[in-house]
Amino acid sequence: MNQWKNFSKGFIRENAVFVLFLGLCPTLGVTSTAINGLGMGLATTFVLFMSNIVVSLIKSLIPNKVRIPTYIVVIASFVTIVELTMQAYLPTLFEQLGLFIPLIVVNCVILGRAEAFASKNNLLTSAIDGLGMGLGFAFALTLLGAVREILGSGSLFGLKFIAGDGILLFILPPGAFLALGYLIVIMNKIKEKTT
Amino acid sequence: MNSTILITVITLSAIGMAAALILYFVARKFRVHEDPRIDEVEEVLPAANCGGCGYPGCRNFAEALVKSDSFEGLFCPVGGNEVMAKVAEILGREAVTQAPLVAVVRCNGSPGHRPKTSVYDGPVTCAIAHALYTGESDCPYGCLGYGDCVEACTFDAMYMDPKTNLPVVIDNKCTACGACVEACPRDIIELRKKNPKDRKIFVCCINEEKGAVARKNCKVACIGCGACVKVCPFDAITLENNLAYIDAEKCRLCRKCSPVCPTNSILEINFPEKKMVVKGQEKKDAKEGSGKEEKVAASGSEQKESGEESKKDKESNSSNK
Amino acid sequence: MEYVIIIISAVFVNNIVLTRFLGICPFIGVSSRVSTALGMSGAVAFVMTIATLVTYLLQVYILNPFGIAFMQTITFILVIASLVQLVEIILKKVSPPLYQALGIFLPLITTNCAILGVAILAQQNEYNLLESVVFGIANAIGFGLALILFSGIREHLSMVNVPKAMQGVPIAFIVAGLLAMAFMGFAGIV
Amino acid sequence: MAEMIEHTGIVREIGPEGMKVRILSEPACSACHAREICGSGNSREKEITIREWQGNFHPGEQVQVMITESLGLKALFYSYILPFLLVLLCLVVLTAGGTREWLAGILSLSVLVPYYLILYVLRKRIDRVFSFSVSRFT
Amino acid sequence: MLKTFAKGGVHPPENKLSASRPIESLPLPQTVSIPLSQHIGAPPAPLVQKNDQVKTGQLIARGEGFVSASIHSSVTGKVVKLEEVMDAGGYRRPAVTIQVGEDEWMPEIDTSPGLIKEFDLSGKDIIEKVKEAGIVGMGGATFPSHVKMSVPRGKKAELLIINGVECEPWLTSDHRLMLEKGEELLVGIRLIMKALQVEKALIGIENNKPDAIEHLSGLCLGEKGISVVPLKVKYPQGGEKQLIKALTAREVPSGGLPIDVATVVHNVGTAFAVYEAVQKKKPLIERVVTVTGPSVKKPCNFLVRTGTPVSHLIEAAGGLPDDTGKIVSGGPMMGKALNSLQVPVTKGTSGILILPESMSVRKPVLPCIRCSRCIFVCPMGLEPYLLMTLSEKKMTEKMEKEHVMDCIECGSCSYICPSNRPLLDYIRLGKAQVNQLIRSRKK
Amino acid sequence: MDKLLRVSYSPHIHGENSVPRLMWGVIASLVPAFVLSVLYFGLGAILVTATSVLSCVLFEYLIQRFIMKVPPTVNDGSAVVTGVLLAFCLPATIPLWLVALGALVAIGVGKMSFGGLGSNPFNPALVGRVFLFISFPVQLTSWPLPMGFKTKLVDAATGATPLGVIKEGLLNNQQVPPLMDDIPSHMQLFYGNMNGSMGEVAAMALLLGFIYMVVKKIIPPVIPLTILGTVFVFTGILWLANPESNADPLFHLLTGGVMLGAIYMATDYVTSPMTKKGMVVFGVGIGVITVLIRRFGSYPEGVQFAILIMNAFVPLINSWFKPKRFGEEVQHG
Amino acid sequence: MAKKESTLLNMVLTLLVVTAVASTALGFVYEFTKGPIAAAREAKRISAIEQVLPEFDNNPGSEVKALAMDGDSVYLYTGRKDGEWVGTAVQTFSKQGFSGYIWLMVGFLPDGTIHNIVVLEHKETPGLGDKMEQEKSFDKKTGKSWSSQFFGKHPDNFQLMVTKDGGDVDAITASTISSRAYCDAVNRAYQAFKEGGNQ
Ligand SMILES: Cc1cc2nc3c(=O)[nH]c(=O)nc-3n(C[C@H](O)[C@H](O)[C@H](O)COP(=O)(O)O)c2cc1C
Ligand SMILES: Cc1cc2nc3c(=O)[nH]c(=O)nc-3n(C[C@H](O)[C@H](O)[C@H](O)COP(=O)(O)O)c2cc1C
Ligand SMILES: Cc1cc2nc3c(=O)[nH]c(=O)nc-3n(C[C@H](O)[C@H](O)[C@H](O)COP(=O)(O)O)c2cc1C
Ligand SMILES: Cc1cc2nc3c(=O)[nH]c(=O)nc-3n(C[C@H](O)[C@H](O)[C@H](O)CO)c2cc1C
Ligand code: SF4
Ligand code: SF4
Ligand code: SF4
Ligand code: SF4
Ligand code: FES
Repeated sequence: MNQWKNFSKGFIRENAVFVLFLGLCPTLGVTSTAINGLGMGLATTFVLFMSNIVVSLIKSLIPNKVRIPTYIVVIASFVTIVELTMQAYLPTLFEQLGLFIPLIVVNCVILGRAEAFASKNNLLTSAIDGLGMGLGFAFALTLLGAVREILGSGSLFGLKFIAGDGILLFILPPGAFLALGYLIVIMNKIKEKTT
Repeated sequence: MNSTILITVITLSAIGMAAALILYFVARKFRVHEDPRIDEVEEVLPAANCGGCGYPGCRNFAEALVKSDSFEGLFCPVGGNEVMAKVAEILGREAVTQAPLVAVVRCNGSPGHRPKTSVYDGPVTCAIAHALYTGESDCPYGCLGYGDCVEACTFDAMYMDPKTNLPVVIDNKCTACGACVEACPRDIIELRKKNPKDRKIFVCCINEEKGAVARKNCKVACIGCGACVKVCPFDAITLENNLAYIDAEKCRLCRKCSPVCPTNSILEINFPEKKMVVKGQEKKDAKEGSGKEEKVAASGSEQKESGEESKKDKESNSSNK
Repeated sequence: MEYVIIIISAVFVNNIVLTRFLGICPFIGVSSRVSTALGMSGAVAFVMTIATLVTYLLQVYILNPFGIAFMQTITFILVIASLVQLVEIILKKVSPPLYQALGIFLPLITTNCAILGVAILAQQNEYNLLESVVFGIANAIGFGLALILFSGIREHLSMVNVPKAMQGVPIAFIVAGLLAMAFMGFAGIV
Repeated sequence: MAEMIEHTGIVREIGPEGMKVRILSEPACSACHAREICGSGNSREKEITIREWQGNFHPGEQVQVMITESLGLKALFYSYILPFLLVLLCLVVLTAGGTREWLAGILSLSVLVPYYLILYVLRKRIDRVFSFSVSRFT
Repeated sequence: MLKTFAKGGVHPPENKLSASRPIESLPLPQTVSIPLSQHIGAPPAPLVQKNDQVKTGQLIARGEGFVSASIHSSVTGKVVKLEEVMDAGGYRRPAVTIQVGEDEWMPEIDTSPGLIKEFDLSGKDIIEKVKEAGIVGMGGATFPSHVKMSVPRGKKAELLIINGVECEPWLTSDHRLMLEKGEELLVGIRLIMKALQVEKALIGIENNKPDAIEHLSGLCLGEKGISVVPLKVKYPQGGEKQLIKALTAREVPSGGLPIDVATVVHNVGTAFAVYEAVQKKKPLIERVVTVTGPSVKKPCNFLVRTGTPVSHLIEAAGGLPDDTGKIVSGGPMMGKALNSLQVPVTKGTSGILILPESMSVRKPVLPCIRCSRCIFVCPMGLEPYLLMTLSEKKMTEKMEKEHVMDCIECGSCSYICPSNRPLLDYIRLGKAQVNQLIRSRKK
Repeated sequence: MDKLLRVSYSPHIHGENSVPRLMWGVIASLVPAFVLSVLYFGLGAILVTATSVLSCVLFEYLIQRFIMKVPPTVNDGSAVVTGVLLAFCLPATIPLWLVALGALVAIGVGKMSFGGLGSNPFNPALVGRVFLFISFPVQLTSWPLPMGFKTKLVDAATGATPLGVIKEGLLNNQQVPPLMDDIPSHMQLFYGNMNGSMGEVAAMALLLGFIYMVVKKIIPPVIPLTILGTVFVFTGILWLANPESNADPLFHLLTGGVMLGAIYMATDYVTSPMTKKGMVVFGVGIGVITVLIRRFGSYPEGVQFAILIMNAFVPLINSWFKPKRFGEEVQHG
Repeated sequence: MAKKESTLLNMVLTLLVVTAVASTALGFVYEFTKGPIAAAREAKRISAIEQVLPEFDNNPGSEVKALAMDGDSVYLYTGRKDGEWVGTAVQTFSKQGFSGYIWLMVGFLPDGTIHNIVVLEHKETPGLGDKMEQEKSFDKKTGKSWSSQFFGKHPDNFQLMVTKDGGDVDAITASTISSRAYCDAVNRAYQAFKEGGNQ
């Protein structure tokens, strides 16, 4: 497989959020600002990348029937690692993301990739797939975060560019749904145009 | 070793083991091992999820293909033989080929041919107009022209020709899924065998009324005179209920029938102009035919107004030269 | 009173789907059948109760005393995943027709995300055992409420001509957004 | 006519125990790669045994399996709601009675054991209640 | 408070222009085409052949089977064609076309004007005579009347209801009949009562026909068991279920027949036809037809022989107005639009309504705004907006569950809808789909 | 015959009602309220209403024309109604760009995303209004004093609405009876002499509009009556139980958006139930939620949320409360 | 797909190995991050105390006094420089916020004057109530935040109530409720300070 294609598919064509509609809970839950979205996205990317590597490495050693539990353990371990390191070195971000860091475990994207991709492909391909899908996920989260932040508080990555407040609704829960809804429509249009 | 690590290892191993055992049993109980070939088969299916195969989705069809021992009754009309061959390859089986079909509209009652006798003022759907009355002409068999068939086609393979007010099938887009056949309340559309270069000869009428009545209502109606039946060298034409029908299986595209039809209701489509073909054949026929030929061509092109079709016409013409 | 507050808060004010964003996948994917929504919240209530119960015991009597609370995520997910499936195995063994009937009736088996989320939230809120369980139930109800309302609206939408570009997931999100907006009216009620 | 819940399936075999029908996953789910672990899909294969039916079916045929909505709700009640209520009740009673928390927790969980035992004992009767009907796929 | 049915209904402008015009006999046309299927049920086979000479009232097709009706020649003359002619839907149906000659009636028919009150026939004989005369319901449904008079075993009729409601706007044929043939009508009612073995009959008449109410009430004074009940004007009071509800407060159960609540409903025209058939031995070969419309020069009530082409009636009413857009056979709410003037009058034709272009163009359809008006006016308690959508989306089973088959096709919903939605069009389509489904299930 | 006849199914005649006619009827009934609001709030009322209506119509036109690519249907009048009602629940001094934004959300999100007239599950005007309320609480809670044409367009003297005064007081552990002294009398409330959004202040004018619509058979009176009745009864019970911390029921009826909401917003055909039974349930629901929010929630006013929440229930109500079918139960009279 | 046959033994072994490896790794990561996590947690409180008190050189975290008030606890941290009391930081709360608890750290000078206030935690609406956080309402021109009005005031002669209720505090625009809660929390801190803050 063309590795570049393999890597880039996660951004638009097979984007986990906009196209496959996976991992929606964190997508909505943490994207009140772009930086949160990016943080969450990168954390997920890390887990996805690492677990894809590990799964791909050990795939031939795992008896078929304990596949899923093994994957869960692997993924959960990486999640815990992320959790602990974030807590230690990025405490503010950790607080913002809160519940959704442990919930990376159940993010369908990760297990789905492990099961459907890494368990069938070689190390490099799996790693690149993990990286691509993860960064695509991060891209989606950052984009949504950016949109919400720009509309909601008139700033981007914390830099304010309008005086006063934005449209508050967008940083509140309803805004997450609305912004994502319209983003999906726009992304669909883009996808249609490009393919 | 550090005690926390020890406890960690012990607890997690314990929990992990317990969980794993449970999950193991679950796996054994539930996860009927999915045949990986299902995925492969699904890959080659067109993913149109149109239901043309009779299954709710392509994946379900893939499952059915893998699970069943033969291909009997299993055919993807959208992918056609090509796809079925691929599937057969994956499954290591003999492919069944099915002659490719294409939808054909068997009515040529454009306003020029079929006088309008009333104005329909109800909802724009053939189903309702059909239930209400004969439609805007007096032909109770003819196309109503409200495009239920076009609406039903999920492949954009049909459109209503604004000039003739008749639906047109774009041959290379049509997958023979049969949705239009289902949709037409008058059973005008038929799935017919696809011939090379999309050539077709068929009786473009389904009117079963007596000749005089039929003719009064539509100039290009089949009046059941039987001339074509007599002229067909292959016994491909049958006459029933005042209506001729060309059996596509038997028809060899010899084009003898269409010139003899007094109402021009036999259409030839995508054939090169008569002269070319005729050259090597009986000269007499050519001479006779030349009088009617224009008409035939006219009615043919009238139905196939689309640019695509006429382009094709040209192509096949030039290639024949 | 404590319990009433937990319930009202979880159902209306901090609805699990509409403001906490958990269990979005089933919310988006589930059918437009009201009874299915009811069924899902019933099943989720059971699973959540059991899950919060077990994870509570695990956390308070194993993880905390041994000082390995950081193992929360990994142990919880293992326990929850296996519990849910254990219930299924048992059901299938105990009464196959019952199990089969459920199989047709409910599209769900687990909504891991919501169950893990609620189990962790119960810990974060430092609820005691009973409160944790009530919290679980309340969230199941909240989940059901959102789902039922949504199934109704979905049915309505299947009857009107939603623009093609909006159909499916986008419109579901718009509805969820407007629903969440309406639910903001409950702010401060507890 | 009672509300019916329908599901598409394929007849797998017809044997002495009845007709076994494999339930197909929803088209939307079937195309998704994450279905194996996704909570909400019909990821797992399910097989339904039908004991009584009318008409001729043959293996490989596509059918609709149906139960009434009320039967579905009843199944839900026996498999989830009732045990749930039992656990809750037990928990409330025990905590109110001052039992220590961990004990109360474990005891109320263990209520499920006799519950499922009873279900097991009664399975014949339950079997009779839950019957499915099939019809040809239209 | 006047009686009426409980739920729904509309009140379109009445426009009974021809109410004061006495019934005139229409001169015979040159040819008549008598369709062989003028009723619900199987069409009978013709007994005559081409070039046969027939007399007025002669049997030309015998109704075979129970639900069928005989057809008689309405004129004297020569059979010129046994071919299909266009029916009101444009479809060709078998018919007997007769070149009209000197009007010569079958000898046994009593053509004298005198009123014959007395009869001593048994119920069975009456039904037999009704059947022989080819009488079908003249209220529009053209259901063979003898069937309705033969109460099925296990059921009992208690009450005969005579439908003099004529709730359709514009139409006045029943109204005139009640005014001009009141006495004959009452004899007819007595005959039907005898056939049904009931003691009581009610004549329901809407309050916009005070003269008819007064006239018939007067006549009824001497009649035991027959009384006239004035009703509030509300469409579709003439629908038998609504009429029964209005008069007796009984509700015919969903999917049931009037006989399920021990009643039988007949139209006044039917009762009059029964009188003529039994007392005068005259088969059903003519009926009263209203020809009317806003631009019609001379709105009239004609006594017309069956088979007469509609164009002949229109000529007699002053010719086709220039602004004609639509011609309706029957009333504006339930009638059928004609696509040709050559369509013959049949036993069920109660009126010819000529609508100008301005009234006949349907307005553009807007989306349903869920205003509930269709629900409020539906006399059957259905949800037309929902049924239409279901029909559009081909959700046949759901439609069945929503009781689409209960719809009596009164058109109140389409009439009222502010979005001009063609509700009834789609509901009819839906009913056909459901019918198919039911039939396929029986297979 | 040369002229072709028209053919269609029956019925061949049609009643007089049409969507534009109904919509313009609603608008006509809103005239008294508009006149009063101009009297109270001056030029601002005119500007806000005009902006709102124009933006609604414009956005609907643009969206239909350029995004959905369907023939625009702005002349059915529904966008005008949305515009007027959106304006009526805004303060008269609100910046006009906010009005336009609200209109965009009302039409774009609330209506057109679902396919336009008849498809939207939530009341568009309220979607716009709640969107603004949540996004710009400062501007949306700055209520000008009713000073007629003396009302300044910006930086007008503002004050809390009567409901706001009560809520504030209660949160501050004050009691209701003394708070009532700061509030205009019931009679004044009835005339609309109070702080509030421009259309909702004058109960009198709204009732007039209500009567007009009922007489003209534009709406059945069920929904408004049940809402007002429920609010009256529920607040009445609270008041009788504890007059110290609850205002009297009449006060609750006359203040805030209850009148406007009950008469115009809850009656929107598209977003309200289809049967009388359903309407009663809907109305009671709105009444109860309104009072709950007013009394126990953070916001002084709850009608807007109550209506939106009940809008979400409408599809369920519609499938649970069917009209009674003829012949459903055998009736032997 | 991994086509390894499953036997009970290899399954159990696999899982054992996987969990063991995983947990060992986690244990090490935990050990490694334990310190930084604790430090990060502490840092937040310390930095708050540092912000609200004048310079000090002791560890206020070691001199904590907890007072039960209104159903929750208020904590007092004493700050000293060269052994001398320079002020007390009071970790206080209010339940009257627009949405739930508000936690503040209020620094008092020994005489009871408010030195500075930091918001520790709150759930008020972004853009409204959250202006109580200094950085959210910081005005570059004046160099002041909304909470600046409290600094240097003594609660005995500065009415800790919003002006609407007759106090001296100008409420945050459109957030009277949050402002009121803020005052309530500061008030509580002052009560606590009076009760237990004096050395
Ligand atoms: C199959 C069938 C059987 C009927 N049997 C009876 C009957 O036994 N008694 C009766 O009074 N009417 C009977 N009817 C006639 C109906 O009651 C009714 O008059 C007819 O369908 C037309 O009524 P309408 O014009 O109101 O639609 C029957 C109709 C049908 C279709
Ligand atoms: C909507 C509707 C309106 C009707 N209006 C009348 C009417 O005005 N007068 C009438 O005689 N029959 C009317 N009918 C027909 C009656 O339902 C019924 O068929 C008839 O009265 C039975 O009598 P018949 O069999 O003698 O025709 C109407 C039917 C329907 C469905
Ligand atoms: C979405 C939203 C969020 C709000 N958040 C707060 C808040 O955080 N703090 C607050 O005091 N008021 C909040 N409010 C309440 C209003 O601003 C309320 O009108 C105000 O507290 C009282 O008005 P006043 O401060 O101008 O007197 C909020 C209102 C809305 C609509
Ligand atoms: C009685 C009545 C009330 C209406 N109320 C509203 C309303 O509150 N908000 C609104 O946006 N449109 C209202 N409309 C207009 C229209 O129905 C609305 O824009 C639709 O919801 C758009 O689909 C109303 C229309 C009528 C006839
Ligand atoms: S609907 Fe008809 S035209 Fe379209 S693809 Fe199917 S068969 Fe061909
Ligand atoms: S072919 Fe049939 S469906 Fe298509 S337009 Fe003609 S009548 Fe309608
Ligand atoms: S649904 Fe049928 S019965 Fe009801 S109003 Fe419409 S046409 Fe009449
Ligand atoms: S009357 Fe028309 S607009 Fe009103 S609900 Fe019925 S179909 Fe819809
Ligand atoms: S349910 Fe939460 S991510 Fe799927």
